[in-house]
Amino acid sequence: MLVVFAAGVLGVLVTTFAPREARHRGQLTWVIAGLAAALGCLVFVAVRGECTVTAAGSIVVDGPALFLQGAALVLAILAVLLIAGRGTEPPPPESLPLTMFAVGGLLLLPAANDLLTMFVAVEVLSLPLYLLCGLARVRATVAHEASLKYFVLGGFSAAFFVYGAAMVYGFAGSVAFPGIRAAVASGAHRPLLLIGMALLAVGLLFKIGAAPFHSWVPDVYQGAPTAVTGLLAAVTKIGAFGAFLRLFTVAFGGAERDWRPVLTGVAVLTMVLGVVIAVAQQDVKRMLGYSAVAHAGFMLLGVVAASRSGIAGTLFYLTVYGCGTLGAFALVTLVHDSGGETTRLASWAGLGRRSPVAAGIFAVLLLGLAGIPLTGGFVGKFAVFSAVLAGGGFAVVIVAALASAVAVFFYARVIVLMFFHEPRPDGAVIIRPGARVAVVIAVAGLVTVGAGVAPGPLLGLAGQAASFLR
Amino acid sequence: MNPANYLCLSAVLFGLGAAGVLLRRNVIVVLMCVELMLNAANLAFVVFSRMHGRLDGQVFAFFTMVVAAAEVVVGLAIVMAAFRDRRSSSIDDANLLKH
Amino acid sequence: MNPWLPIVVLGALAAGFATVSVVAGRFLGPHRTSGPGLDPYECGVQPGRSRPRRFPIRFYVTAMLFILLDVDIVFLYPWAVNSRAFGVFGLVEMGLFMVPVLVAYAYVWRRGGLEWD
Amino acid sequence: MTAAQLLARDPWWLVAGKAVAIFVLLLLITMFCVVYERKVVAFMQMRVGPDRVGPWGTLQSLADALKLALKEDITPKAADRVVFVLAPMIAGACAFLSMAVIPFGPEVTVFGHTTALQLTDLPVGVLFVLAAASTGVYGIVLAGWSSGSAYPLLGGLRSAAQVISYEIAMALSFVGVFLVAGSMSTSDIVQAQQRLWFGVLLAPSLLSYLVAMVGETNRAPFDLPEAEGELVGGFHTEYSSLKFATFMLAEYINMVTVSALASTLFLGGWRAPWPISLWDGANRGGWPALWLLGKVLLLLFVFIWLRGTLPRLRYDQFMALGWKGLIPFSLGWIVVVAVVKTLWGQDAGFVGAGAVVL
Amino acid sequence: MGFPWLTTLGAVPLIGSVMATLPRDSRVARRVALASALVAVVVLALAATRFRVGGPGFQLAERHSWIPQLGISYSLGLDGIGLTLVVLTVVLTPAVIAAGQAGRGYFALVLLLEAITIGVFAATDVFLFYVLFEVMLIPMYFLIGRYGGPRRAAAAMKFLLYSLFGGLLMLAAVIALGVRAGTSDLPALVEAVRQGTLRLDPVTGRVLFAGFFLAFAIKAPLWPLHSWLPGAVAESTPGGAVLLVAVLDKAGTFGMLRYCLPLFPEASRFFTPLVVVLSVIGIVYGALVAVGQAEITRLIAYTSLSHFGFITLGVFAMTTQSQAGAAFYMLSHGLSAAALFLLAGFLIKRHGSSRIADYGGVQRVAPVLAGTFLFAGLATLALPGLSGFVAEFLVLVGAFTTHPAAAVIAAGGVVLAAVYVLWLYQRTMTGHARPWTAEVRDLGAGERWAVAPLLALILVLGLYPKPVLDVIEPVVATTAQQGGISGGERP
Repeated sequence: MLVVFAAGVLGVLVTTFAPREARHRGQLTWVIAGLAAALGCLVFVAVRGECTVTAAGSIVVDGPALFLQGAALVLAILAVLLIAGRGTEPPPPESLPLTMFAVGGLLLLPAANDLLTMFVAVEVLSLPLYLLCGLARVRATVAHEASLKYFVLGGFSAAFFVYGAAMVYGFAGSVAFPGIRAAVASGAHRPLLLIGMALLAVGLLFKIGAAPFHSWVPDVYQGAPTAVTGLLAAVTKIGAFGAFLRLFTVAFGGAERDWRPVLTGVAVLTMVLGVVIAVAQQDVKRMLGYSAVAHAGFMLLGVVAASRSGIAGTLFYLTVYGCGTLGAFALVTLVHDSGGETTRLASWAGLGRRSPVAAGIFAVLLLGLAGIPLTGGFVGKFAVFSAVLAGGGFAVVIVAALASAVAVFFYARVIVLMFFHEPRPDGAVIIRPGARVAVVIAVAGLVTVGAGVAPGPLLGLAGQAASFLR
Repeated sequence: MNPANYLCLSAVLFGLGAAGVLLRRNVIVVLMCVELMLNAANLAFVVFSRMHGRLDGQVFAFFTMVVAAAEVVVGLAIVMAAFRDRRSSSIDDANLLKH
Repeated sequence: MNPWLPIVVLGALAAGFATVSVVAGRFLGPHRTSGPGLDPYECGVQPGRSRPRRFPIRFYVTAMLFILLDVDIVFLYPWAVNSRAFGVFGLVEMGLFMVPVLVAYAYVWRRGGLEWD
Repeated sequence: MTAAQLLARDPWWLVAGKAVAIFVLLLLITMFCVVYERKVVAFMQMRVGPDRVGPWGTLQSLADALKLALKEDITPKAADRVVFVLAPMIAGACAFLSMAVIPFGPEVTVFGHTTALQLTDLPVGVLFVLAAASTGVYGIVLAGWSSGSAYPLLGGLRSAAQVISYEIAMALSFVGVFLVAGSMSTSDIVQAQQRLWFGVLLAPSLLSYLVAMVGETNRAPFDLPEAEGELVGGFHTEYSSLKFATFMLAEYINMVTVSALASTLFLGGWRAPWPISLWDGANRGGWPALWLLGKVLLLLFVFIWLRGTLPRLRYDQFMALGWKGLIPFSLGWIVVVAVVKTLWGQDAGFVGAGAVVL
Repeated sequence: MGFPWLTTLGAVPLIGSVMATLPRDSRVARRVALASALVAVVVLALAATRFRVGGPGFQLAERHSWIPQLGISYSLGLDGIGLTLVVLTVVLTPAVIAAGQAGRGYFALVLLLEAITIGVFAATDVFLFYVLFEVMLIPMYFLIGRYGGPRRAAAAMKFLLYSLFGGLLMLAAVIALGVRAGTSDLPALVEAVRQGTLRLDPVTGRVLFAGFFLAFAIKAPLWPLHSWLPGAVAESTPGGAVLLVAVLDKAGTFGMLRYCLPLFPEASRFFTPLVVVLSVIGIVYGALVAVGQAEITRLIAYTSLSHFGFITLGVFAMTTQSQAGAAFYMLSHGLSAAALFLLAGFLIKRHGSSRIADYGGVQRVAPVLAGTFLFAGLATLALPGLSGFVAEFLVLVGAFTTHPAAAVIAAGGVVLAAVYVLWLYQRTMTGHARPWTAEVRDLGAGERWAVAPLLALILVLGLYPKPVLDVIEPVVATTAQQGGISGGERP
């Protein structure tokens, strides 16, 4: 297990040296090699199938941790390719090391077994992302603004998290999850627990982008460089949900009756708000941002289900969503008009006529996000919904189903624009992707379709992985 | 040494910080308010640490300070970048990202 | 007795002295202030500019670097004090910890963060 | 019985007495120091120096203080009044605090009560000194900012940047001491120098501390905040009368404090230096305070000597020296100390190794 | 298990679909598409020889594990009704391809749709059915949105949203059912319901029924959920309209018969009055609105609404007669509506307008076109001797035994049908020729070949419906038995 982290951290270190001495290409090679090595170690550990608690009880290696780490690594490789392959000029040299730092935090996050480790991991994940959002050569002002917003709200949420952790510590006398679990079972000082739980939830819901703490999502998604947005969208969800699942099922599993109704409400609100506002968007990235909010709601349903199948569903959903959204943003980077990358929906009209293949893949990805059958998104939704239904939340599922229907509307609107409208003379074109970006898009498309047509293996993996070590 | 007093203080500080983040317009001030919130949490940690007679609360506070420091650094870097663009550090001026 | 109490006593003493002397300055001195005497001090330049409200932003760089290294030191101290107990393990740990710090330091140096004008 | 235990039993009157004693001592040293500095510099420059007030001019500083007190106290129009008044108070008050943890001697008996010659002994004594020094920076920054004028603002910022930069170097130079002494308590550290001063054992630490010490106190050749040619008078340009005096007081007290700390950490503290230490009674009773005072005066002489000898550095040279010189140097030295100490483990072996490294 | 006939049947158009995108020339693409559609016909013919009329349950069954974690399998099989509708699909597709003249993407989409539709009718796993039922929308969506008329984008969107709205409700129901029963295998579910091992309390049963039914009712479409239909039909190409109305929408009524009734017998009985009333309203409303239409395609669309009313009436009249009639109606309406749409398409293509007022006197210059149009129209109004008559008769007779009032009013719809069909014919084909009419060409060879099989089938089935009824009836009887429906007498 430590090997994974060692590899991850080592990769990070190596890359920090690289920007100065080696060139971009060397840096990229190192980063990919580091990630791949980490993935290799991870697979090795997973195959041996041991679940252990290490690092003086602060890190736990169990199914969900391994699964999410695996997903995170795969997505990280894709995201690195995307960031490295952005445009004609190389990205700012800091991008890749920062990405690696974020990935380091991301790897730690789902494995954290106490509040302290979790907090540190959240910050290690977030801080580089704040900076990455601002690292843009073109449209720097907007990027800086996005970065600023993300940072202020992120810091705000971190403060909530810490204060919540303090309350929980006051309640339980321990920051380790097993200790908290035991204290919850014994059940004194309930008010402290409730306050702490609420604040922790607020902190993580911010990261997840759930309503009513979602306001940063569209702004940041729109303002950040598109490649970074892809990373952000795919990666923060995985990390935050990993933390969320462990926190609420392991540490607060005994207080399920307290948090479940509230989180259900949050999930419903998130879905509804996300899809409704997304409908009104005129910018692709903003639209995807609000759709990310909506997806957060769907994934929260899996948490709310509070069952093994719910966890499995969420894990699956996360993976598929991560791939899909990363691919979508990768494609957005390719859409250019005379002024460079364009994300205004209006200028996307007729893209399908000009470049049917790329637009077709984009359509597939969008349909995957919309959850049309035979895509991974559908299976994810299906898995989550069935977990909720098994827990008896029929009304919630109905709301969720209606929300998905509305969601289809705005995804389909893009497809309508691309395929059913005549191209404008000054409209956008899809530029030819570099090899790296092409790989990203291809993988994303394959995962989206593959996880829809033959979800068995991935679903099986998620199902096997879905039990926390307590 | 009544812990309740300290907890009240910490809660008040946290509330002040939160209110500051929501109400103040200057990014630097907002940043400071976030720090205030973190420190309120630190106070609570230390109080609880004494109450329970365990050290891990103080360790947590320690790490919080470190993270707070890192956050300040990142925050200042971002503020600087944004400041260079528009010569202002008021949040109200940051409105490019509204539709 | 709480070991901090003497410090409070000394602090009170010092603060009292400082207060007294600052306040005393107001009463002891003459008051013949003319208009230009209250203007900001300038030599040869017309004091036309309004007063600068904010710090020049490049000083934040120094502040950031300071914080980073200070935090590093915060971790060094406990280890230094107890290094005997930690032994070789502690040394290796600390080495691992220092590597990123040094890397960051080297990075800042290379990127010109340590140049002042 | 350790110093901390002894001190914990101090009755209130003893605490109050010690506090007052330190307070008065600091004031006296400051007054002495002003004359001391002027005289020494004067002799270095083949002048006589102040010689009018009192015998050989010894009461000159008193006269200076009176003169300042009777000057007009100006608060500029553009100033932020509250902060403007607060700033010198902060600077002045913080300067005094550090001395609280400096041990002046071992056990003594005062009016039948056994105690240590030290105001208080904190387990994190050295950290406290650092904290007090950092807080003092606020006085400088706020003074610069509240004056409402460009020169003080820049001077204040430079000064603050300087202090915090050198504070890092200073803090790093402590690490070696902690490593060897195994404690952050000042009395423990003095105790640990029984056999050999750390100034010998950890000469590089001492060296970097000395440089940092001068930078930290904004003294020549690092007195950039007051660079008259560039910034008029630095952060206290707009200050006059006793407010100005308070800043001056703070500067001199800081000099005394860092010197006392240097003596404590590196020069054996109150321990008698070599030839005197042959006398058995040298480290008992009230004598050690004298040895400490002597070391402090010696270091103060170094300050003055530097001022009389070296030209002022340019700002960028100065910062470069701190960031690119002292810090890497200190870090490297820490590594050496740590490795050697861990590998040899025992003090005896370490002493030999340290000597080899030297 | 034997040879995977159904998978092969689905795979042929799927492969054809891919191949149709390859050639650059759209005429080559069309030939490729037509060839693969015809291959599918051959495969179906071969498969049909293995089908034992009156045999029990699902034949030609295949079964593979698909998503074991959720108890979902890929299982196909055909009963009589399924076979009938597969035949309809496979027969109509070549006709559509033969009649169509659009880009290569068009043919690919048509074939893709064929493949999926075959899957829908052959699926015996509820989950698989749901998936295909939803995926079916996508090619149709593109067919309308990409190749349709001027307001196609809005029409496509409306179509998609309506269908998805229903589909997602159905998804909730599918999941709930799967969670309750632990399987999504249709025969197993039906068996469990029959044995009483899967006992849903009335409320749950009705909610689930509603979930399924809404999806089907939107697809069918049942009044008042039809408002997407006219737009979608009017804006789509003739071929698209054929596939939409004649094939795709049958999935709705097929679903009612296949899923709603056997799975939720209690809820079905509970909702019967409501559905019957809605069906009757649909019949009359559709017919009345059709009379008032100014555009040919919209008119035909509203006639279809009326006809779907007949089908749902038949299904929910709950007699074996009416249900057999409904099943037969699906086939018959598929053929007649397809013929009508294709012919209307040919006509519209010649002038470019679909307004009725723009035409007149066509029969003088294009007698074959006019004749076939009349023939298809008569099939629509259920002229005795044509297939529509048999179906409508069975439905009405069956419905009369349980819901006489509904049957009587529905019969009124037949009269209205005569009005709109004949009036349409009169306004477009007879009377004064418009100036441009003289230039109208009669049907070309390709066009004739496209419609001829349909018209022939209509005639044959009208005169000799027994083979089809033989295939259908055992299924209906089983359904009736499972649903505990008081069986009427056999026709």
